[in-house]
Amino acid sequence: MGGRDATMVLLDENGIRCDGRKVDEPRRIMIRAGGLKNADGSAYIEFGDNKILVGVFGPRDVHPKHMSDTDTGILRVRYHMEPFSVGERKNPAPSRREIEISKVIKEALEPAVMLDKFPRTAVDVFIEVLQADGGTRCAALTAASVALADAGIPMRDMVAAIAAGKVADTVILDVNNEEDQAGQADMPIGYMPSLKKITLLQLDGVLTPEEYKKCVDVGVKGCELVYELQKKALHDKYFGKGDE
Amino acid sequence: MGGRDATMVLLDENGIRCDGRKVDEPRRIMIRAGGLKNADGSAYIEFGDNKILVGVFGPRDVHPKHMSDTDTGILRVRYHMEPFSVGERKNPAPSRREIEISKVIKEALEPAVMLDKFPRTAVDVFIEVLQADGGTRCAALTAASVALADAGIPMRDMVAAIAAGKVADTVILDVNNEEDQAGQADMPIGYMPSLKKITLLQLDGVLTPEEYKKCVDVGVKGCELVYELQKKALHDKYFGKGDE
Amino acid sequence: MGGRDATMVLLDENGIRCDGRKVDEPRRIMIRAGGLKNADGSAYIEFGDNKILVGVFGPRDVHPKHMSDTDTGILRVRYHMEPFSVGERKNPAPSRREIEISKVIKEALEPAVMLDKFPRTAVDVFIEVLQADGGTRCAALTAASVALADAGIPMRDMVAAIAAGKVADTVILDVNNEEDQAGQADMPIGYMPSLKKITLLQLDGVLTPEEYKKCVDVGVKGCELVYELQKKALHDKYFGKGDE
Amino acid sequence: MTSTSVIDELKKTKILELLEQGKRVDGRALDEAREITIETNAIPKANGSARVFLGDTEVICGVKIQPDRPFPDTGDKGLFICTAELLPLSHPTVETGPPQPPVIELARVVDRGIRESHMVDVSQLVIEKDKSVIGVFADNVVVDYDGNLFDACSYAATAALLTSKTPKWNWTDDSPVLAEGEETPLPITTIPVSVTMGKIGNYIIVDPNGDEWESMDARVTITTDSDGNICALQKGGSDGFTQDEINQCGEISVRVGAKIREKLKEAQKGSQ
Amino acid sequence: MTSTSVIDELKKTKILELLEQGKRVDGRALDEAREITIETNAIPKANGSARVFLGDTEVICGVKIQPDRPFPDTGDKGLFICTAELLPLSHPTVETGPPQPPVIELARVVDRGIRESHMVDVSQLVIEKDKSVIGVFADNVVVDYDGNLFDACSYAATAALLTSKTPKWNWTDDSPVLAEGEETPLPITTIPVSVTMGKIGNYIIVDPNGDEWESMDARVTITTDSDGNICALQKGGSDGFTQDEINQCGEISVRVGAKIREKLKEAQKGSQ
Amino acid sequence: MTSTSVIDELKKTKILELLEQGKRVDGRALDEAREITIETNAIPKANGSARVFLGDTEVICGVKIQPDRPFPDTGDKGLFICTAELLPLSHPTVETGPPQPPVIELARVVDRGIRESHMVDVSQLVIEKDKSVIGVFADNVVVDYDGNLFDACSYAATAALLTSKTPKWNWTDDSPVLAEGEETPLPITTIPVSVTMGKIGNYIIVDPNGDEWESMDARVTITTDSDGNICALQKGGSDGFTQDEINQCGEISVRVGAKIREKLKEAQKGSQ
Repeated sequence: MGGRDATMVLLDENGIRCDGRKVDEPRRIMIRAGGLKNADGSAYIEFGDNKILVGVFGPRDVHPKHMSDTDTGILRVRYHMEPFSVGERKNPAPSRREIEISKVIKEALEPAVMLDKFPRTAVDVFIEVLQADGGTRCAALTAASVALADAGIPMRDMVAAIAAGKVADTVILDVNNEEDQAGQADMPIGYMPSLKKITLLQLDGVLTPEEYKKCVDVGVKGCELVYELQKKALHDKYFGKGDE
Repeated sequence: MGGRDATMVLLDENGIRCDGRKVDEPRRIMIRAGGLKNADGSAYIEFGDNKILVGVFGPRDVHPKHMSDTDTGILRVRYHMEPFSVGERKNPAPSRREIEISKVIKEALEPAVMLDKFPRTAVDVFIEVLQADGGTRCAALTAASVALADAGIPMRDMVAAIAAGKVADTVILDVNNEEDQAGQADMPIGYMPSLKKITLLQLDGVLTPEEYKKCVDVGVKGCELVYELQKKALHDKYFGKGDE
Repeated sequence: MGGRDATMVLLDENGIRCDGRKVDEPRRIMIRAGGLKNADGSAYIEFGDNKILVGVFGPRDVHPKHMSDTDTGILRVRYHMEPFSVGERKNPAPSRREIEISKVIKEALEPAVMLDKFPRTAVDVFIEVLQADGGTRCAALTAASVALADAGIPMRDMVAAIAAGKVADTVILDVNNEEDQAGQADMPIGYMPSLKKITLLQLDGVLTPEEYKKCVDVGVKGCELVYELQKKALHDKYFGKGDE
Repeated sequence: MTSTSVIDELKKTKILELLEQGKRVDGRALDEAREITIETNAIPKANGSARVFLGDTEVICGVKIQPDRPFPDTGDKGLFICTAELLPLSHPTVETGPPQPPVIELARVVDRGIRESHMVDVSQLVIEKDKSVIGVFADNVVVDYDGNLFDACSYAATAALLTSKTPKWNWTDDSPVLAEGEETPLPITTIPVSVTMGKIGNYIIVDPNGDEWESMDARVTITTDSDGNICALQKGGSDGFTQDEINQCGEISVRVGAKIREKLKEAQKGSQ
Repeated sequence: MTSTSVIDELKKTKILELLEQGKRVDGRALDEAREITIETNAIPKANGSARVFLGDTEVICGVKIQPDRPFPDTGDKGLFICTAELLPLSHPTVETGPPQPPVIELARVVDRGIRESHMVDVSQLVIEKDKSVIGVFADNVVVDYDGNLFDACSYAATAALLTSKTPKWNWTDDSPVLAEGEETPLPITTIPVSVTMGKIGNYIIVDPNGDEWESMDARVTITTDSDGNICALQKGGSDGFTQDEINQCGEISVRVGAKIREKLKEAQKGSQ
Repeated sequence: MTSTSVIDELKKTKILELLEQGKRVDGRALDEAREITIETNAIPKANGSARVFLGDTEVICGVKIQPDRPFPDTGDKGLFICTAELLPLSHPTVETGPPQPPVIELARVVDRGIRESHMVDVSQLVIEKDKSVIGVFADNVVVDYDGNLFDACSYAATAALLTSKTPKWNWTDDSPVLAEGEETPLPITTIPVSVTMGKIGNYIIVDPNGDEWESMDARVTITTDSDGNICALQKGGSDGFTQDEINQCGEISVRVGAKIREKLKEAQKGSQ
């Protein structure tokens, strides 16, 4: 987040943000369930200018054997950015940031997946960020939930995700790249709307205790919007778009 | 191959090359079978200014076990350059180039080795480039064949290798370092003369379709010359030089 | 040791060294047995400005199994410096120097430990240099012996260690950092006083054959001093300071 | 430290039973941190340092301050980097080798809590714009493990930074030259305090110890600054929180953090 | 993707039986490539990009163009680097971790085919001789695997390069400064086309699909340029070719390559 | 090369029995090194090189001399770096991959023996103070293993350095420019000789061969210079030495080293 110097107008006098959105308006979100031929399940998401592909394999055997668990299945998640996905070409080796986000997304998905239904085996979730534009972890988590469902993995709920944040002393929904760089706070939230549980939560940037509560609230409501798009994507694949 | 700017005369008006050779003349080639005390088989080659040592171990057990194959033996090849073998000191870590050449040489040797005669085991070929001068992979492959034979590994044929190429719009045999750097094309060829099969082939540089065929032809004929030297090296070791 | 240019007076006309010590006087040494809660045995040493912590685990199972030995226990030693322990921040990756010192200390401890008493298992010695000031390997070896004893590992003797050296053409005891940088020779010695065996010995710097013998002698005598402090540290822990 | 066994299960059952009676295994209140002991200047040759005990968890932080090259796009700012490492002597299960994901997360969360509070004013750490800046490295090493490394490392780093002395460098002949004897404190703007809360069943507990850490369903680490604002948060663990719980955790972090901030101030004063 | 099983053996037998009747498993002629679909500008924020389907094999290539330091001995030339990576979602057998030899070979062969054709005129990519040049990075990622990655990656990289926009940098105050809004196409001299042929028994087939790839005895990848010349070749696999077969492969690569070059030109036009 | 088996035990018993009769397995006296053969200029394109046989142990050393950047705090000195690598063809037990601790120790001990003798006067290897110096890299590769690599590598490096030719570079336009044809020998001040002694039972033997190496209880490597002074020492192995033994080893190293130094001088003369 480094320098938060506001060299651009992040919010104008009419409450319009730098990309023309209102404070509580998410970016354009397009989710597609399926698409990959070799993966057991997959999803593709465009979340603003983010473009992310997720493939799921499993449940399948674990090698080496001693990494498996006789009582429960295990979930493995890799979040990975393509060299061309960001402004300056990214070094192909996994960064510490990618390793941390992989772990955070894994722990956000675990409450949703019925791991005890497939002991001794693993489910692998491979997340590929093709183009990044702020909020990749939320977009990735959203698509990963759809890909898991597409793979037929038994689930308690799906995790929907979006970031709340603060620019120009105002709480906003769905922080884009410019707002993340020049804004005051970014709070990615992952939420299971049916089970009403927050499974991913992070915050960078300064919030008063009141703003903090408001951000959580705005984020949870945003997740409910995203959830509808997740369900629609699965519906479109399995029951066709004609049903609409 | 980078810059092919001809700052030197690669071919003069009498058809003589920068190192005094005729277009179809190989460099001085000296092959010695054996020499190493601990290896099961070995060979040393001087091919122009290339100096390459090859040691072979096996057939021997494979660790870890699951890397072995119950139906067939496996061949493992490592091509490695010493830090002092090239103009500027080489970093000791294996380069991507060395990894690729190891694979190319391995696949060039496999058709010659009767792998099915030693299932579950491996034969290791270790190639050490002590001094490099253009054409190391051909010299290495040539020596590796002799070292495998010296180790008593059952073989269908030996692979002989040499490069064809193009300088000053003329097809030549056995590209040296200057010709590789400043010339127009380099085509390393590995060939089994008895079985009449090309097992290594690469090309860098531009050839017309006619030149392409001519290069292959010149290269194959060159391999036949190299083959005689391979056989002589083995003969010298096992039946003595006195027989000549 | 690099540049040995004497920009400071290492030994004045009264035989006093740059830190006020006499030629045969060690730095202040404080050893504490125990201290860590999770380790099976531990010790802390301050040796001049060196501050070193040692933790011991074991005997315990070896993973992977094939690294264990059915006839004997194995000793594993890691010597590691904290990033903040030296003048310029140290890169956290283990350096070649640390790997060598780990091996040297391991081989210095092995004659003291009754490895045959715990076949199939391993004892791990973890050495952490919190602050370095010349002579870390001697201080580390001294503390490691105490930590092994504190862990109840059966031992033949303890290894005490200190460096002899040469500054201003004079043999000295316990080389500090300035003397190591600007002096003429540094000879770390590890010694088992009861068994009268030298188990660690290194030398950097030029000594005449006579000086060489004198250094060994001065070092061995220094180890006997250190040995008393090791025994006192264990006594203080197990029988209390009140016994003094 | 993540394996589950029969004993772990029994431990968790016991911990839950006690929580249902409003009690914790070590007798603390649910929102009570363990005793914190801060010893500054533990590594005198470093520019700053602290040894922190949080119950039986022990961490040493050393701060090194030295000239460095700025990042290409922020030539008007110094560097601040905070790391964390689990030494193998801290617990029998720690392995040597490259850091595993939990340790990478630990280091990044501790770094981010301090960084996002803007504790160190990096704009004052410039020797020559675009060419040379001052780098501040706060390296934590865990010496004994008994749970909640997030807070222990954060307190150690904060205490070490609060008591660090910055040398001065002049820009001479295109390189930074040390000005002997001109040391000043680091430019500090606020004191961040990290408070980690575990969720076991439906109970939220502050500063889980080792046994509680193994039994947690989820956790959240919240950092607050001297103004009582919230500046960083990280949720972890394999379960979720309700919105109410997250709001409650925010309140706890402000309240408990304020008390701990006083301890850090005392440590700072004690070292002067 | 190299293990042999009973099913693999049966598959190979079936493929050979069909070839003896002049047929392929998917109905293609022996010298017929699969359908090629090229979608350019798939990654709008990159300087150039393409998504290529070669049958069921899918590859995305993104091109990044940015200032870089020249190699010491070629200060009058820009950089061109082409890479390839198998994403783990492309096939159940792909493992994460450092690239294995087959992937290193893939990347180097794709790079060399384009480099040796002199497609990108790197002598025009100099900002300030010996000090600063333009680097062109074409990174391929394999998204779905069904054989013949050599050609799929080569087409993706070529299409991405053909449609790339190069920013302009001026040399100001000893560093490259971006001149906003002055984008031009890359300096392109030719369109290289890679054609990979497999040998199964005594049959040579163009563009082997996944099943054919597992059944191949040997393979050869030949790249031709817009003049119909041959500029790069790589033989692979555990068998050899006769001299006649190698000559025949050269002819096929020129003929088939010419058709595929038209597709690449269409893709280039389509993006303008 | 460190595993113990029944055969190893029998071997050790046999070696000890012989030593009790004052004999060694290969008939040498206890303080006698194996035959040393030194072939200089083995790698003509390197700046210096040597192939050394110490009995059946064979090592090749190549020296590369090239401009480099000095270390920040020693801008008035060139670089000297000596390495050692066990090639996998040197013995069936050698594995490829990153160097293991014994090989790291080997390289560091060989480097230190030469470095501490001040054999190469690095103060004469400066092109432009603080900016550019000459780096001397002596890389040893072990080609055949039969014990005592310390001495074999040390002799190979020393012989290669004694016969190296140093090019001249001028400092022009802020970079080092090669002055063609102006080669001189390296600035050599002394000839270090490493002598490694093994301890088996209570016997000290010089230059242990492979079988003796496996049977040793401990070892010590001592380097002496042309003045007969001792300049480096490294003890190794899982047993200790008495003070008397260490004194005795010092004497042996001076005496045996002097003889071997003559061989190195001959090799130097032979190459001129």
